[in-house]
Amino acid sequence: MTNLKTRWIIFASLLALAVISYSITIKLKIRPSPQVQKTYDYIENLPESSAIVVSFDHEASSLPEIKPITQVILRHAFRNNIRIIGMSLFAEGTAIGYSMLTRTAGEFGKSYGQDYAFLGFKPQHISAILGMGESMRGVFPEDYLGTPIDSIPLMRHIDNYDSIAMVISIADGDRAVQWIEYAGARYNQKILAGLTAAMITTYDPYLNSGQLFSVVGGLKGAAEYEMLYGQPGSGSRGLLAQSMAHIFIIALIIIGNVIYFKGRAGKKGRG
Amino acid sequence: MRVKIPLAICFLSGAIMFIQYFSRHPLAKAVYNGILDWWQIIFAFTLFVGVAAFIKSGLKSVSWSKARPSTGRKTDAPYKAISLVGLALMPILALAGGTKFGSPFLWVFDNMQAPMQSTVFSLLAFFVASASFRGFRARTIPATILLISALFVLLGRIPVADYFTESLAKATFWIQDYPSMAARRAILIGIGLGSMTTALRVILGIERTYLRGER
Amino acid sequence: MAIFDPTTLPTLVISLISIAVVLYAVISIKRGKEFTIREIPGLKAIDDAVGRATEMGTPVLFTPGWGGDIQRPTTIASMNILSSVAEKTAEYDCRLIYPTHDPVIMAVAQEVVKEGCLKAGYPDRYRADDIFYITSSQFGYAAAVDGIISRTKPASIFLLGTFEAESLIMAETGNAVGAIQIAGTDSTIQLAFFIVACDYTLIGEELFAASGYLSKNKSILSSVKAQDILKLLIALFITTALIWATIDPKSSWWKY
Amino acid sequence: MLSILREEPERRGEGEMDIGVIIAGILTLAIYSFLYRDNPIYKMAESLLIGLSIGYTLVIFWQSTILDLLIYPLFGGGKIILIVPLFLGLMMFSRFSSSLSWLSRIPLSFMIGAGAGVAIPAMLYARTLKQVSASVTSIVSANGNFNFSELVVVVGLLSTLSYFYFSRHHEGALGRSAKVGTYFLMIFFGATFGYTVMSRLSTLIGRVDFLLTDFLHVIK
Repeated sequence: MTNLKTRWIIFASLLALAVISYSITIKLKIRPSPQVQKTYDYIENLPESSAIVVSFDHEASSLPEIKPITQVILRHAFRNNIRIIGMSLFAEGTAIGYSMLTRTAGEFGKSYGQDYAFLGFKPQHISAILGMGESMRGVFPEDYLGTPIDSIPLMRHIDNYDSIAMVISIADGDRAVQWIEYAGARYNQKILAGLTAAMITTYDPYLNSGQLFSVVGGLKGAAEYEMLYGQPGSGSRGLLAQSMAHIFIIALIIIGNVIYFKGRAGKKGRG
Repeated sequence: MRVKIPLAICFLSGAIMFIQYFSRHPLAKAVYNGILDWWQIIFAFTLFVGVAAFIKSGLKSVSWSKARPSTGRKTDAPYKAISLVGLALMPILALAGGTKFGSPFLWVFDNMQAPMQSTVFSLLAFFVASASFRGFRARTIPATILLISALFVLLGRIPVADYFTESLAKATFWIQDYPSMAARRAILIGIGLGSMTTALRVILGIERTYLRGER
Repeated sequence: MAIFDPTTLPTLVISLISIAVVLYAVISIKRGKEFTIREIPGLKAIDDAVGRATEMGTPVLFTPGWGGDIQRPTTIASMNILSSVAEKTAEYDCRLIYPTHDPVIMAVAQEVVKEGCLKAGYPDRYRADDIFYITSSQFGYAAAVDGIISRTKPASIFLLGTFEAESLIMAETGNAVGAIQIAGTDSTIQLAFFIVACDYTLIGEELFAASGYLSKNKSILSSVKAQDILKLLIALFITTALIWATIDPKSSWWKY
Repeated sequence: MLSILREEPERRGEGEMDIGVIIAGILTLAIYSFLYRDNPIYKMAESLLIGLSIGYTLVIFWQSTILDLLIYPLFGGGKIILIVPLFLGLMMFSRFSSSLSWLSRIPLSFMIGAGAGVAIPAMLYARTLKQVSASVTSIVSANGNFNFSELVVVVGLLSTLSYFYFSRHHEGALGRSAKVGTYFLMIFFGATFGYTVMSRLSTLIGRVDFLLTDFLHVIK
């Protein structure tokens, strides 16, 4: 078999595996990690019409992991009639955040300005985080669409962290650390992080010290959350597909070695 | 003069940037930020030079094929033309409709450029697979160690692995946090030293490969 | 406002020690002190790689990766190797293709290759059009280089510089066309992919040493020597601090 | 990327086609065709991606650098000093002339020099000092137990450093130590590969999600 043909077989198998396992919706019967359970319980028990901030602090390339996490948290919050203020400390996260928020809000028939709002992007993230502790109006005089913040009904009674139940930073890097170190440390704001799988261990010290309330990490975290929420979605499907592909890679490594050793034994036999 | 002036400028800018690192005087920070801005501005002009060269070579191959349409040789002309149209399109859209949310500029970015970029990124999944098949054969002792270490971490990091066993995940973290981390540190220390000596040679003008090419 | 920032004192001390050691090595080599560099696997292959491409009548492709810019010393080290490669390709009259994502790297690489051709004695074999800027987009660049590799089918590919996720996209495509691939980078994650996918990989500092080995340039050799002296000092420091920490766990003079 | 999340659903009726999704889907498949082999469809998509991304970069640099850092402060804010980078930048264009091209080395040497100046302390701090300092821990833990893991770190670090010792041939004690270093390097490479695979696979899952959910509507 030529090299090229082997490649085609590998590529085709991986694609087929990903497509098939992604099309299957399984109801996971797993025990959710304590972090995800804690997050779910907290949002579940928030009084109606509390306000939370969701900050989209990530790049577009991590969307495959970020999207399922964000989606299920937003759905959960909207289902419980919690009001959401979206924003971004990462330029690339802005348009994504706005679309994701409006789209999920649409599913629940929520209206812009009453039930949710999107403030947009702010560079100089540390001063933005600190500034919001004093006055959100000062940091965001108008929202993403250019509406003055005072004419947004939702924002009328909210001006700093005092009226915010929780900040959720959806991050693929260390932006959530700055939320912890500035909003958390200085203003006692509760911080939650939605993270890519690769970033989870980086946040362990903050979790252990209690500075970070909890974490929903990777497709696995999203899948667990979806299970608690009661509606398997892209997280559960993604988790299955990711696990299958992962096992496929392991199998390839093993098959590669089996072929190699068989070939070597064959050569020895002839020699 | 053609060599001495650049060398002097290189030394000066290098020395200034080196010294400002150790100061927190406002002047030092101002100089630092100023130089960064200058850097950025010169970079932008260089970008125009690079793009101009790209356009020039593109136009050359497009017009070449027009001039000799009958040679029958396969040309890149249609593809170059696509590139040039794409290149012109973005600035035109930006001029006409701005770059804010909902502008045609962003629409093209979102529906054409971004999906293609993330698709190229996702080619990696396939290439990881083909490389795994080929590159982990236990030919020698180091190759065997590479194989075992990779298999171990791969198994421990199957997303659902820790529903079945916690000890495997723990072992995986141990490998990452201790033996693997040790080697990574040594690599980083070496790179730090190599970078430092290279940068020093540049500032002192010993390293001047970029200055020759004189005919 | 204080002029000196005391938190940078450890960095200042190590910078000054390092500069002193480099200067010492430069001066001692100028006085005629000789020393060698150990063999680096993969470097010998560079010669063969260019020869192979010449025999097969295909070009050599050289990419500095998408992750770097001219500020990064790794890029300069990559330029030094480019200079040797350019000299050889000029000598063998083999085409050298150098696509880059950074216009400044393009400009510098043009100077370097021009010089390489000149050194080889064939200034007319320098082709500015082959050292070109494509796009600054990471995956646009990867797609373009993949296209070039599949169409020109280079017999030898050099991937030397700072790489990010594009590393394996290019290396696997190179492998598919059967090219000999010599890689080297300072990005620790991408090293793992290069080790798996390429024929030879220069690991981190080897990339810096390689440029000295190839060019036999005395100044580069002396800085390799300086790096070795500093490594010895570091090993000594770590051992001392470790023993100290074990005897007196409360001490912390090595923490920066 | 963004294409997964286009417009608000209420603006789009059932069965209505979103032209953006269709274009994005076709381009996605065009890029994937490269996995079979290089072909005209891929080449077209590739050329388009190159062109669009150059155009995009030009626009971004024009706005964020030429306008914001140069034109506005120079002509609007009267920061005369900015004439210098303007002039240096224009010198880059001398590359198009063979007799004047040496002028472009002046801005180049400025950029290279400034970069090198920052690199010395920054690299020594982040790459060397930090790593050295982090490696030192007592090999006897607080409760008097022997700390095997820390010993592994030290042995690994020192032996790998010895692998990077260039000015002597790797024979004798140095040779043995360097060999142990190679083993640690291999553990690192294997572990890093294994660790990174998951995030690479998720990029594929992202595209599969787009193709099945938005483009083909196989999944709701």
